Amino acid sequence: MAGFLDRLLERFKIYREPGYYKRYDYWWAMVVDLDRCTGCGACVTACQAENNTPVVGEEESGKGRVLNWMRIERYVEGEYPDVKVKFIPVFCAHCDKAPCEVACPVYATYHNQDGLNVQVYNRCVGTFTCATYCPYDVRRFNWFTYKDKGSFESPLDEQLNPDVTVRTMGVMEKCTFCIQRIVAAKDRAKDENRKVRDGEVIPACVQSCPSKALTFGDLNDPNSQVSKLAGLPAEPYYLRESGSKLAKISKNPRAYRLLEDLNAAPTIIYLKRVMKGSSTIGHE
Amino acid sequence: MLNRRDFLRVVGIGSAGAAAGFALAELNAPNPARLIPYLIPPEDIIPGVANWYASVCRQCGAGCGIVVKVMEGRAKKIEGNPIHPISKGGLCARGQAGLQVLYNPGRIKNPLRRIGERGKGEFQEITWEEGLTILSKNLKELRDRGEGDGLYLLTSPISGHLKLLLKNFMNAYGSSKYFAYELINYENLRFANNITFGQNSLPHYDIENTNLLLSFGADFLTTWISPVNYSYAYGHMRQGRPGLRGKVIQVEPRLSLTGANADEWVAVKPGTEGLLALAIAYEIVEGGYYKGEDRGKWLAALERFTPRDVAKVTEVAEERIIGIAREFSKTKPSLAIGGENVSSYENGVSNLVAINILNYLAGNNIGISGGIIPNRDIEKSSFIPVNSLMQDASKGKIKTLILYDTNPVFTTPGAVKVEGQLKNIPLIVSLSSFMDETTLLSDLILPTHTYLEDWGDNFTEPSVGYPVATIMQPAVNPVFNTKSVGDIFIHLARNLAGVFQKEIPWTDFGAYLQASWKMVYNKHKDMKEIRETTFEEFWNNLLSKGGWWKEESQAGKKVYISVNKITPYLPKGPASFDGDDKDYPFYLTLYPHSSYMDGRGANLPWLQELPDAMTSVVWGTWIEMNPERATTMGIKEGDVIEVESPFGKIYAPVCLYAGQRPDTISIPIGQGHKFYGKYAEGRGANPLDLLPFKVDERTGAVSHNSTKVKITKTNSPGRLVKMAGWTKELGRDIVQTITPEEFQVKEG
Amino acid sequence: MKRFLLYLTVAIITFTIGYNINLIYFSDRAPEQPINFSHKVHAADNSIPCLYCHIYADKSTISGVPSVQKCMGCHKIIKTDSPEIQKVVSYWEKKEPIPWIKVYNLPDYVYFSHKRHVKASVPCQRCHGDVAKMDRITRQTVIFGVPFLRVSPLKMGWCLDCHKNGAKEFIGGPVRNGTDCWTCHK
Amino acid sequence: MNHSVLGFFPYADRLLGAAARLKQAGYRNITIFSPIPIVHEVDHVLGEKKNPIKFFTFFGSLTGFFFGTTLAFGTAALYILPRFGKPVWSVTPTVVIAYETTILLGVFATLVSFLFFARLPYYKKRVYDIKIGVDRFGLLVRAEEEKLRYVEEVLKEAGAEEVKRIYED
Amino acid sequence: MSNISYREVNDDVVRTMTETGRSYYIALSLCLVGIVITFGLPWVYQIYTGQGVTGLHSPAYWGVYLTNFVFWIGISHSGTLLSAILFITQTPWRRSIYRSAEAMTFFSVVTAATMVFVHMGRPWNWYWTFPYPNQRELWTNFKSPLMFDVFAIGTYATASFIFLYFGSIPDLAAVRDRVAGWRKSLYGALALGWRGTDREWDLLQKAYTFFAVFIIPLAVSVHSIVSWDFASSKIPGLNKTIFAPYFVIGAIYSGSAGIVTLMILLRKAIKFEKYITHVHFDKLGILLVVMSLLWTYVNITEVFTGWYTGTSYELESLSYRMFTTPFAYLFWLMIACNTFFPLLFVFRKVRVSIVAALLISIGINIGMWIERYLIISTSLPRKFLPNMWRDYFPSWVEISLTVGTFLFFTLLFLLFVKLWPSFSIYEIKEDIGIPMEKKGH
Repeated sequence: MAGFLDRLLERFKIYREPGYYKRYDYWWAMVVDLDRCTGCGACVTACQAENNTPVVGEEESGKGRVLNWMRIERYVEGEYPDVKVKFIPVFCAHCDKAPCEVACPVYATYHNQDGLNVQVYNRCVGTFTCATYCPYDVRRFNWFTYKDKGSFESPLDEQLNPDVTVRTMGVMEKCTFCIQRIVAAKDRAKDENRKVRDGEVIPACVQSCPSKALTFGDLNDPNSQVSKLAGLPAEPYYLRESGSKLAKISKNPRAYRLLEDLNAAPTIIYLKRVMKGSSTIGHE
Repeated sequence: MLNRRDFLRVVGIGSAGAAAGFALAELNAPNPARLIPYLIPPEDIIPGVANWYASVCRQCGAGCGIVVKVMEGRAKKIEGNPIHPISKGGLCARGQAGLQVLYNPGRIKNPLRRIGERGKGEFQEITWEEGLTILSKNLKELRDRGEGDGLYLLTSPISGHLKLLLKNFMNAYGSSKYFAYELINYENLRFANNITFGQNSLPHYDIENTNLLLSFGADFLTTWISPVNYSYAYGHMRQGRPGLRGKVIQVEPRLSLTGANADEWVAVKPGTEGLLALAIAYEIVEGGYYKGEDRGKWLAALERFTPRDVAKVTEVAEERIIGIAREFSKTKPSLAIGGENVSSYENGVSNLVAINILNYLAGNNIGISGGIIPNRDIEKSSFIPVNSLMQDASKGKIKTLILYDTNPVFTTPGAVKVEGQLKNIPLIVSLSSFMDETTLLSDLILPTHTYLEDWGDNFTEPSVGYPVATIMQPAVNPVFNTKSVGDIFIHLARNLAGVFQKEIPWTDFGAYLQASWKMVYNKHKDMKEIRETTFEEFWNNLLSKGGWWKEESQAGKKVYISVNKITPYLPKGPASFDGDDKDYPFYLTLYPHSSYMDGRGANLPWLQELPDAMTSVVWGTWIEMNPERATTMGIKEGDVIEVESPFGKIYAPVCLYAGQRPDTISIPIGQGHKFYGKYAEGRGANPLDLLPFKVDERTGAVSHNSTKVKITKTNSPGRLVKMAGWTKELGRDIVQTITPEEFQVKEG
Repeated sequence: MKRFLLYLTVAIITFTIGYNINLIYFSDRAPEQPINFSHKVHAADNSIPCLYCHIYADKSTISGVPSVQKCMGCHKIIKTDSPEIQKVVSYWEKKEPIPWIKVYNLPDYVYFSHKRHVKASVPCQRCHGDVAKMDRITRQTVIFGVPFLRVSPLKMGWCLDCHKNGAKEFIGGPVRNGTDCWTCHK
Repeated sequence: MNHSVLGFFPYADRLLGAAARLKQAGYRNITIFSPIPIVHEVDHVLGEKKNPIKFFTFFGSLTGFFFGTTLAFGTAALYILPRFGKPVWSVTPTVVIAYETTILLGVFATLVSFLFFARLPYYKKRVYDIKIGVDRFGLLVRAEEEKLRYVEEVLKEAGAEEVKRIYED
Repeated sequence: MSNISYREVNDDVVRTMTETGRSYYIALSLCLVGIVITFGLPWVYQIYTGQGVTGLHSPAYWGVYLTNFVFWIGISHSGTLLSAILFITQTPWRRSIYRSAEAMTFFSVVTAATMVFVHMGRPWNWYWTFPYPNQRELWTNFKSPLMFDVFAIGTYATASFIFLYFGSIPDLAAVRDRVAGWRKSLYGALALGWRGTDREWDLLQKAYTFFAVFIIPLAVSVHSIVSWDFASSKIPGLNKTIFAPYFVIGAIYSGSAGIVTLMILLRKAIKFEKYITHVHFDKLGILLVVMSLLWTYVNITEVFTGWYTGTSYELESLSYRMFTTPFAYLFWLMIACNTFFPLLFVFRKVRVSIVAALLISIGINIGMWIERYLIISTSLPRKFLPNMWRDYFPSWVEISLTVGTFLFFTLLFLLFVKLWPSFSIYEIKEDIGIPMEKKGH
């Protein structure tokens, strides 16, 4: 009886631990160096090629229904001739406190042990709530069964990546950090009985980036490329605590997170662009 | 409640229902999937596990090394080859979309022979045997008639052993008419480099290590020469060197993607870039930053181009010119480059010469790390001004025209009227994978492999300071009944027999390629870079690595530019434009679309749906216009306007873009295909229709920026499909920035 | 009116039952293969190990069907006069692969790796049943010639059960992250 | 042998008067039929009845609360899918769910206990007259046969329109 | 009202159920045909083709369907809630209107529920949103506000049906006694063998009180939970703490207006002028004025809290709603309909004027629909990243299904009027008074 109670108490403690942070195997994160990013869009097409996202055509594009899992946002500031154009690639930030996760009534989206915010397509019933709750607008919906609509017209379907399912109508989808590559790398690592090495997992967008603006890796590992670029201390868990600003703990003066004050704790870390004109440092 | 009869009825109905349900489920049952085993299992393939084949990207001329992911014989993904010195693992959107070239539904699936009238698009499928027989019969007759020189071969500027093979073929056949044509070419740049550095080649611009890059209209991050390599270099220049961050100044009338990434934008008046370069050069010499002995001579030569005078013409403030000049000469190393935009004025060569001089005067940036590193001379270009080809055509000199990988009907200015000229040619043979505008006019279509199905190699120009050769190997089996272009010529040679047997004795192109590389190996095997002891080993390494390059820098070769020699080539004044200022108030800047280049990518749905980097427009042509100017003219975004030049007119919707001079409009090239597969056809407009028949006589490059236009608002139907909703940040700190000064402080 | 309603209800209910009986119990019955291949003969009588033919099972996600060459490797000599072997030979001579019918179908959204399971020393029989007793491959136990309950339903609950409880046999505990959705879904 | 007498009244006060008299006379088995609720008045005459429903309602609600809590906590623990940086056992959402189930099961318990105590549904034949559904009040007294005569008298005195005797099988 | 006899009440109510005019059948068949055309066919088309037939897009993933959902849930609010409150407070004028009001509640919950399924991308998997033991061992996410919705609306629909049904048992018994044929067996079954004994009445009253007590917090919780669907997001324009009272007040407001509209129409249609008198409209008018003032207050507070944040997110969302065409027209129309016109009810003349009451109450309902539409369709297209801003307008499928919901509701109500005692016989009788020979207690 006492053993049972102890076990229950222990369980209770675990179950009251917010989000299981410290028990994650990996904490996949991406660092985007905006000073390197040129806005060319290679990553967008690479993503589309890797993840079987359909092409929706002119009509649907005009309605704002492109299915690219990532996009390059562009902001044009100032008037001619003092025009400044800024680019920012936006993908699913795999927020630690993802607003989308709480929204889904059927657990189609949740946080897994790798710190990923994942979407289970075949569980989705299409309530749109996750996409509505997402502050970054990175969730995409399958408005039609695009396969039937001719988006993968033969022989274009020969290209479809067999490691990624082709989604059907009524399903929400989003950037997965190329989870199929993570799965493959973990599979390899398991064969060799080791952890996944830094740089072993490269999502399609990171791989394609000509100017090497994107870096992907494990934030749990203090020696990884991303941890160094983000300038994070060895135990970055408190990044996930509420109200933590990256600027306060990062050694990199350029590190920031998109819409940080929303407290979604995104795991995509941007490095500020170096640019003449007004600086947005220390904006509190 | 139930009597016996009812009970029996219920039982009957129940069983009938159950049976019907059972039967329906049976009918609905999915067809059983099939498990198709290999007949003979390939040794290197494990189903479900990807194989990667190194190859070369042929989506533009840059020659990036790629690796192709192949699963069960189908290409699944293209990625940059991480060890390749050009791509360094990266790949642009065009390169990624190579898969859709391979698997394009619009590909020609079988050899075709024209049956209807030319240009009507009526073709009949024939076998390869028939197709090649028709051609070889024609060639035989031609040669027997002694009109061997009437065989013309027009290709894109290809390099490597395929070019050699084609050359050998033409020589053996007895024709000297092997030409290359491409709209976006660097002939002017080659020519200018030849004048200044004495080298008829594209040099390596070492953007990677420079500290100040002064770019005159070079959109090197999207289309210019080798965008993937330059993007890598750009990234490295900005953030790859701790403590050092290179600066970029972009001089151009329309803020391109490169301009958007630059630190400063100099919105120069179109056609005066060369003058601006010379004014900067003048200031450098005058200010004493140039220390050469011939300082006086230079001063004399440049005296017409004082910042004060040039400021008036270029609409760039005098102080700014002086400031740039000082910064440019003080910062070491610095680099000035002149791009597509500058070279496609009518005085393109002069502009480029002026920019080259700038490099020379600001501390001789040539041959140093972070400057211009010249390559070896390459053989003389076979580039042809397309107008001279057309003259030959109209004179009836062309008896048989073989086209490969080029689409002159689409990529020549509208005024050339290629379509009409081609009528005089008795036989047009198109070696093409797609039914494009030119292929449609041909009499015989021999569909070729795409680059993922074919053998080949590429000798990159410009390379990265040292020679780079990339091998192309078939990653997948041919999807359709197509043939390698090399195989076609080898087959033709076999059919024609005679002298060919000696010149071209190989059975297929792969064998030819291997034999050629064996020659290369035998020639160079004593070099220390080649460690392989046998050719087989060398060849296998070549295929697995993706190519061969020796990693050493060729920096150190200095050049001397003599004033007297160079003076005649300097720009005399602003470029001249067709169309007078009063009737045609707008300068027209055409630029290759970042995805479609000269239009060849327009049939790839991924690229069609990739938002344009600056305007985020997809699936169509647009006209970029300054918002204030548009407002004064009563034009709103999305309005379809008529653009009229003295030579033609097109209709397209307006996209307001603040990075646009008020006196200039810009239109991307690439859309407006009439025939090019369902994703490209009838989409947008081809701005080349606005252009006159104007080429640089010395180089043959089309001057596509030398026209003025007028615009009128119309009510024509047309649609601007823009991905971005709003382009103002509204103080939301989305793209956060820090100033260079703060960056230096924090970094230090 | 009342009677009609009764009949209708009965019909609808029994229709649904019939439909579902087919779906649940009869949909996976052993299809007739192009060649009457017997696992019993190969795996039991001649005790050929599974991986001898399904060569990719420990290397890849899919186990792989033996190539026709593999079949011919033995059957050039063995039992060449049997009519079924003659069929194999005729496929081989026509240079055509044998169009086997897939029995173990998984939906597109399921990621299953044979390699992982083989490496965790899960015996093939665990999921595929005792194929050594099957003349024709089937997912069902056959009682008096009638296919009955499935050996492996290939349903999620069945997978989960093993990942949570059954795995103890092989790896001494539940599968690590074995109930994470993306372990099996893609 | 028990039998009943049923009287119909057009006015409620007469009926109540009769009922009061009968009650005083020691008749226990009195049932009053009415087209409208006259609970107060009846209570006044016949004495207030116990309300057994409230206990059911209370325990139903309590069960509902525990059901909701267990459902939310239990299912979360059965299949752990972390979300939103929230613990597996998150209190706030559980409260909401428990609130709703409290009400739901409370309502159900009330319903069931009402049906139980009111002996509904009951589809067999019982003493009833369709006039009761319209505008007549009925008074049903069940007693030994010999006592019924007095009842009839009282009813008639009180002004019953119609008095009938009902013999049970 | 005391001059009406009990028998007359029975006669009148039973008459509405048994005597059916041609116009009723015309209305019924029009409704049925209308539902098939405007609701059935477009929905089948949408299920078959995909949600792409709507005007939804990224990031405006919520549109008219959810507007309708919230609107109908709102309409449902007043019926039961008012009935319960007025029952507990023993307000006499409740008695002749509450039955229809409760029916309105139940039917609009049902109508709202259909919108949930219409809104879903894969409606055939609807049962996944319910917690039930399954071989996948997957339960529902109780942390999701949508799951709260499932429970709240489920409970609400159940409870309000039970409330409606329980109140009706004596009436069903009364009807049972008067009809013949199939009706006899139907109402016989429905009346559960009710006899009207003192014990039955006593238990019914007690149980009914409990229901009423449960219904009030339930109704409040339902609409707060619906508001949390929006308010628990981070979206500017939605993420506001004021939302729960805002929605509840809005719901009661629209529900009361709905009652007024419905009562006027019903009274006209089945000639019940003598039961629903000016008194009712007088009282309801006062209620509407109160609700209007309350609503106006919360609405101003809502705008104010947005403005007071001072963030660009909220300000853009507000200005998009209030000052940008075409939404500005809608916004100010809403203000006129919900804030200004109902103020006319201050005058007794307006209150008792049937035409004015009808117009104003319909106006309020239009205004309340606009309110929900604006909340959704001006917040989502103006989320955090301006690059994704894109306006949302409904497509023909959405508009058609919206019309369909109104027809669906009308159909349910038409059936109700014919199949159910739409006025509480025994409570009207209570209103008339207990027949006593001596007046007074």
